[in-house]
Amino acid sequence: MLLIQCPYCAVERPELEFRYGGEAHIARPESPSELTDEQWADFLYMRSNPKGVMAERWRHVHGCGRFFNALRDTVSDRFLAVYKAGEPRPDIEAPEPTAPNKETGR
Amino acid sequence: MTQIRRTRSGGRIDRSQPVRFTFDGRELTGFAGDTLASALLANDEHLVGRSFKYHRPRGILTAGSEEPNALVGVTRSPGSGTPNLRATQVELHEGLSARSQNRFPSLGFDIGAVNDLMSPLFVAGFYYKTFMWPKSFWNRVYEPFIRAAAGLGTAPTAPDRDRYANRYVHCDVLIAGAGPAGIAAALSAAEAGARVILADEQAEMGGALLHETGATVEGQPADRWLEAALAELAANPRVTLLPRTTAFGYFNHNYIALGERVTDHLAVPDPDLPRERLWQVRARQVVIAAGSIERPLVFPENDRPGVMLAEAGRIYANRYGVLPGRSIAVATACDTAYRAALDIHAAGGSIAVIADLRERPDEALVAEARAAGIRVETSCVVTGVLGRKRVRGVLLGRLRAGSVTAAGTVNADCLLMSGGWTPNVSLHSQSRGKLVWDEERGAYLPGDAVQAERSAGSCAGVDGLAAVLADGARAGAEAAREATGKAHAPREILAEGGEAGIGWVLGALPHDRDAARVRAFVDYQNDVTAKDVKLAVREGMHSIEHIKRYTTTGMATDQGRLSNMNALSIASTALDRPVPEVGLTTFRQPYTPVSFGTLATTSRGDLFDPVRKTPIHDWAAGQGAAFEDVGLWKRAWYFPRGGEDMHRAVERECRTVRESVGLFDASTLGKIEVVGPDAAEFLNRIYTNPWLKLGPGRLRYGLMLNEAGFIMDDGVVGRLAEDRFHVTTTTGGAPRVLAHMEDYLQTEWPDLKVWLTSTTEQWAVIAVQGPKAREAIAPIIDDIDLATEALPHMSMREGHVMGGIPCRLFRMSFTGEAGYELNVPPSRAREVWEAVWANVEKLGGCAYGTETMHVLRAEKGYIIVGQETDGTVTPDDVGMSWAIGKKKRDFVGMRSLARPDLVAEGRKQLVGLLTRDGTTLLEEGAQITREAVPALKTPALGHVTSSYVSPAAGRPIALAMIADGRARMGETLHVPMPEGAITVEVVPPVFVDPEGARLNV
Amino acid sequence: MSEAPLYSAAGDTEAVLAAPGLRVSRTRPLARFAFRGDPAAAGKAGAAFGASLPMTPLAANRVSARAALWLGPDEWLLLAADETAAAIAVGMATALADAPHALVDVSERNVALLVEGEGAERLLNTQVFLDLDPAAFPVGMATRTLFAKAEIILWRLGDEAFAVECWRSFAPYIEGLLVEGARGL
Amino acid sequence: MTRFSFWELARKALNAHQDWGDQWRKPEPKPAYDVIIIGAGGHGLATAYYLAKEHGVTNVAVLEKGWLGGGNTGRNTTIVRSNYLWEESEALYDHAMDLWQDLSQELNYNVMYSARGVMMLAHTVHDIQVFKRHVHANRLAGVQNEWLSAEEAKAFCPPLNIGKNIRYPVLGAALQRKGGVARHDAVAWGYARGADQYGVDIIQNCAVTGIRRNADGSVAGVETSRGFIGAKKVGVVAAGHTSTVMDMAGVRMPLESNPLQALVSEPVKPCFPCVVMSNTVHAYVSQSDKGELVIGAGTDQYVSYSQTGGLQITTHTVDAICELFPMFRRMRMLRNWGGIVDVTPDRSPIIGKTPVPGLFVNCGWGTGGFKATPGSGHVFAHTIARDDPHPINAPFTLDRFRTGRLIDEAAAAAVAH
Repeated sequence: MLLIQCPYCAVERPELEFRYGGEAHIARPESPSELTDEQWADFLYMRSNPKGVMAERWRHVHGCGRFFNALRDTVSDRFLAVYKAGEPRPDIEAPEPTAPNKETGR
Repeated sequence: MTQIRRTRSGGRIDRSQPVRFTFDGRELTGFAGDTLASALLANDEHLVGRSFKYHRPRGILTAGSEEPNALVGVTRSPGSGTPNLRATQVELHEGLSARSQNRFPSLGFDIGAVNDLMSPLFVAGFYYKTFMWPKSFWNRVYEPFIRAAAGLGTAPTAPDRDRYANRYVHCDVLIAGAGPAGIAAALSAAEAGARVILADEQAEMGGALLHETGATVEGQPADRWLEAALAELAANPRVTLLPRTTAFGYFNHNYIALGERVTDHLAVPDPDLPRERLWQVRARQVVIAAGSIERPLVFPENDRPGVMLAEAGRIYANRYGVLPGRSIAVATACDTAYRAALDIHAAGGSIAVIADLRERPDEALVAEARAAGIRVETSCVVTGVLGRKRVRGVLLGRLRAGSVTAAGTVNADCLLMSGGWTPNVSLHSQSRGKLVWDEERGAYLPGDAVQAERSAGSCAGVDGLAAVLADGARAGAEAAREATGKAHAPREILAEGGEAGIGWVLGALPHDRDAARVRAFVDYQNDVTAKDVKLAVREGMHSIEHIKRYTTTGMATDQGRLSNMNALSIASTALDRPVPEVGLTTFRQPYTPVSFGTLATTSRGDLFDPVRKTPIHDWAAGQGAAFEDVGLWKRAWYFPRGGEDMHRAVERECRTVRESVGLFDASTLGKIEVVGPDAAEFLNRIYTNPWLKLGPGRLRYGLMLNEAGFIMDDGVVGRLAEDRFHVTTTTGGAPRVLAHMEDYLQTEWPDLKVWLTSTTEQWAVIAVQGPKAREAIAPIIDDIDLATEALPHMSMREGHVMGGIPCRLFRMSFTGEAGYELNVPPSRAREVWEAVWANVEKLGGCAYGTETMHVLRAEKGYIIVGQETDGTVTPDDVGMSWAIGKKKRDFVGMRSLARPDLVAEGRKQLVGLLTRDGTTLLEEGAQITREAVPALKTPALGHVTSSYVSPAAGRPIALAMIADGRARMGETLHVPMPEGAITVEVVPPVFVDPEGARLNV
Repeated sequence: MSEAPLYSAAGDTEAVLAAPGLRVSRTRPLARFAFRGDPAAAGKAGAAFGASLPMTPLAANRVSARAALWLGPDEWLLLAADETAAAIAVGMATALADAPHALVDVSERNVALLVEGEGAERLLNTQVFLDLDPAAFPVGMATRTLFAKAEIILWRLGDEAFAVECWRSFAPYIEGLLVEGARGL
Repeated sequence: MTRFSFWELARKALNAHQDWGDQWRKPEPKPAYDVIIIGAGGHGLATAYYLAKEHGVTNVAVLEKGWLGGGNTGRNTTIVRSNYLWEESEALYDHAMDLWQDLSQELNYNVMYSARGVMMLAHTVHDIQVFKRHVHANRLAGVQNEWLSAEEAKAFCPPLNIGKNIRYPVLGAALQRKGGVARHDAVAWGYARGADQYGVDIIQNCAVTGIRRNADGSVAGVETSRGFIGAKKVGVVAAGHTSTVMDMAGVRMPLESNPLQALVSEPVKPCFPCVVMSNTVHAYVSQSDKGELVIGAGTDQYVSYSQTGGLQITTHTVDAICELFPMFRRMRMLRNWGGIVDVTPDRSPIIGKTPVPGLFVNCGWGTGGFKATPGSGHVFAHTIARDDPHPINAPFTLDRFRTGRLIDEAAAAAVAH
């Protein structure tokens, strides 16, 4: 179970207190009706789903209730940063190498 | 004669406390402190089980949790035995009843052993190549045969009545393993002031210190020092000692699961104690002190009862006072086996020979053994054993330039073997730490850690007691420093004795036997031989994962701890690639098997999930109501009277509501108070409906879409004030709706000044519906004018009932009848309910449940989200375009409604259905077709969403979603059923009072 | 901590659990509010309520029979044992007339259990995954969290005393698990 | 190539099995192929097999960054069933079901498909409505599925607790009798051996690092850890890693990759005759031919490629199993593992063409891909060979997320009221 730092409560809490909110920084378009079907589908469904650093939303649903964002390495599951909603994505791209054991022969 | 292999003295057993137990129904005796394995060995019982595939006789191989052979079933009460327990871990207690497994009719004579004769056919992967003809035989003949032959013990058949517990705990330093390294780590970490948990899978802590009888620590005998060290730790309030507790899982972010066995070792457990307890530990730092495991030698017939690991033999002698045989041969490639031989010899055992594979073993050791009168042969390989259910003799061979010549037979009933030591890297690997191949040791060692952990002692490749203690102390101090930020020097612990395990061999040993006829086992439990591994390679299984899966090596209950390295080495030779290039299979959790009960902990029955009950629940129960589960809630389903079934009860309830009045508990509806200057704007964006112009005191039905344009929830919303709304949601949807609203509010529209508070349980809701509803509530209303002019349909007032109980009174209807919903405080709800009930009874009314509610609303064509809709339905599909604010620029889901397939022809639309015969009740979920007997795979036009006998309509009615349904009014369609098609007519989905006149009485 | 009672056990007959070193009891009703608003509104609310709303995460401020618990950066739980919710609401509405905020009566929504005694930490830790060591969870700390599958607010009232606030219908589940957890603790 | 049979096994036994050869070759990659399949899991290998067998396209390579069958194919709970609700899904999964019937004989490889019945439990009135809708829809589509009362469910699966003492009592069940399980590794191996026999090159330990495109935008081939390999067509069948691979071609996908866990118990004698699934309490269980109880757990909530999940997922699954089968509390978990599943917004797969000419994708099977393996490979091969989808996979386009024509099985089971 992940241990997640909530930037509002300023404490680490187990993942069970949080609800995952998917990829971060996908803002709802200001005027959806002006979008083409493609653009709207992009907003609704297309996700970067990266293998590596991912900016994602979490909500401290069983804590302070706030949504916030986090950078996490989806390979090691290590958190690189957490930041409040509305703040820009921190400039962290490459995590330290934490590649887990390969499943098998190299 | 009993306990004939017991030494005269020594060991940690309590010879003053004999313990009686049974094995396969035979009464035997051991001593307190024995394991089942040591007690059986004391009685000279080696044959303990049968192997998985070939049903070969198997004995006790080890003295620990890695035991692959001696698996037994232990029964406390009929039907609730525990299968597959390792005899080496089962602590003896008075009355213990254990049975051998995988044999019929008896352990000594097992019909399944015919498989062993068939073994030339039953090689690795044989079932992939056969049993395909005739096809029908697979399910009926072959598979049942394979299934019955496989499997080990018997699953319990009776519900487990034992209790299981859970404990969350945090610590600075968790130490897994309380051998010398773990103890030293704990002493150092505790001294540094850290919060320490020390867990060990054995009943007694100490690991090797429990049988290192010759070693001294700090000038004391090892066991004396251990006693003092444990006492010191136990006295420290910041240290938690957990014996019988296995660290079985290492999860992300230093989350470690421990399984504690609390009562299985007790003859008469306190019923209050849980059988097992799950410890969920969040550790700042972890020290893995899991020790190392001795490796078997791979030689023909190495699986015969009486063949045992050398260190296990030593443990049985030193710790349990048991000699593993009358005449004991030792085959080794490692120094530690000499110590085993010497200790057993000193305990009165007879060592027939030490056969050392090595040409030049340590001279001092050889001299010591010879001085004790033990025959030592070097360059000597064991090439097989005599005997079937028990070793009768050992075949030796002389190794010369890679070839083997026979070197005679030694009479022995026990063979101790050692192929060297495998550091136990399971937990490190589980934590995703890297492993590095150490060519010199022929072993994988822990490499870089990914999480906050470190390995210490022999699991890290450190050899010899003094070095292990020092390494443990270092690791403990280091972990404490990193966890607490405070530095403290490691404890210095001087030790002598406890030699290092120098020397090893990997893979199949050479022999002079007929290779086609003999089998050398790599994975004992799964009956995988060296030949199987080679066959897998021959067939193209070149990845170690393929080899593992094809042969099943390493997939037994020891998870390959004994077999992996030998299998890897054999594969490496067959592939002609060095071991590290062949790879290593992943170590998975659990470290050792963990019971489902331990994982499920206290979750069972009413504690499985919260049971949410309304304040009216007990009243309804008292009236004999039946309940249904909706989300976590129990809702009154119907109120049968005098032996009514659901059908009759519901019919009566429906009639009563339409004729007089009915009382319904709607407390489970979700409620959200939406407050703030931007409340109306917020709702305007969240719901399809317009809200800006709804006046205070008015109610409006609200429809909510997800962003994909599909209906996700609905409910009535009341405006309490300019800046305050009382929102209701469906019962099951309440948490989802609140989360949905919060998401948009916080992340899309943070500028809106509005806040959401769940008030689901602030208000109990008593719905009073029917032409006499007003009469039913009027007597209890304090200060609200109920006249239609003052309180018309779809309006609300705040006031009081029953002399001061606060009430939000909604005039609304989900039945088509005039009705009210009284929102009152739950603590007073029962009083109010009973007061209304008294009036309802006088008026000839009744209480009704969710089923009647469903019928009444269906008669009116009101949808239920989740029944008419299924997450693929738009407002227009259910004829609710009227709920969409036409002038709105945007709301959640609006853009999606314009997507091509959401406006396409042929969408399913809500209609009513009447069966042509006027009497047949359709089944909910039944499909609707154009033809009475459609060709197979003809797409249906739609399906029946709701179907009831309607007392008001005097016939069955149904709602349905049908392609282009609104254009099909009057059409005749069919509902094909197994018994034949039912003819139906498409009608408007309102069956009662289409004008809505009854709402305004 | 102040002397005036806030939580009080609802009497011996209401004890959920009484064992050596352990006591779990239901409490008498309180006036409770969910208060939402920005720090300025919270400042005014504190003045009107009589117990200032803490601005530090996870802090609680108790003044006599009233208390304000920080639940989030714009959310507080207000508790009062000395006046009705209606009366308090009127006073606060006046004081906060020009400050956007939400004050919602949740007196009936929540109930509270008191978990007290030498074994309180251990008992709670059968289902609460937080570190309850006084160094990590000192007296006066309050937080929303989970008790098994039920959301609670856990407030440490003393070295060996905790209040567990939960929604009304979850109380039997929590009580059931506490009773179960206390066996063989 | 040796044909497998009992007699062959017996004959080879006489020579101590020394005469068995490779089940598939270990070829060096050629400079170019007609078709490259990325991903040697069950779906990818089946695609290659049917390309060769049904469409005569044999100049095919299947590239695998690890070992064949090492992804979700070898990590799932091996359930096979086809009683889905929507016509599109029914057609797809029942197509697979048809192929399962003779797959062992077809491949001359015993995949141990065992039609022991898949039973899905209903615990609420809403569940009953949903399952009956399935049963009726399935009947019209010729998909076997039947409704059982709680007592009938108990008769079919005697360990089932149908008492009223559990949190969510069993009210009934939907049973697909020809549903069941198959041996997952054997499916991958059987297809690999079959494809290999047709001349398909299966190249393991060959990671794709890029997708090269021609000036006109069409696919030119793939960059790999073993150099560039040309291809006229490329089919991506990379399960959890689809987003990463498609990203190499500049195509964004509506996918999220989540950890999915499963576990087995220690082996015991036959005690559990069928497959039981409960969506309400989240439990999936059957017993393998080895005797292990095979249990499917849920997905973790977040995107991860770590192949590890949280303990809470395991405990939540096991407590549900114990609730339904209270005698299993004393059984023990032997092994727990994780895979990576790619999940689409409507939980249905995407099988078809992509915006890049010559690039095809088969992904988004979420937690349920194993059962579709033969059908998925069969229709995907058709799509690649003919540049045109098979009628069965025609609805499973990427474009449906633009038009809104979702195939949402999960939504159809949504709970409210």
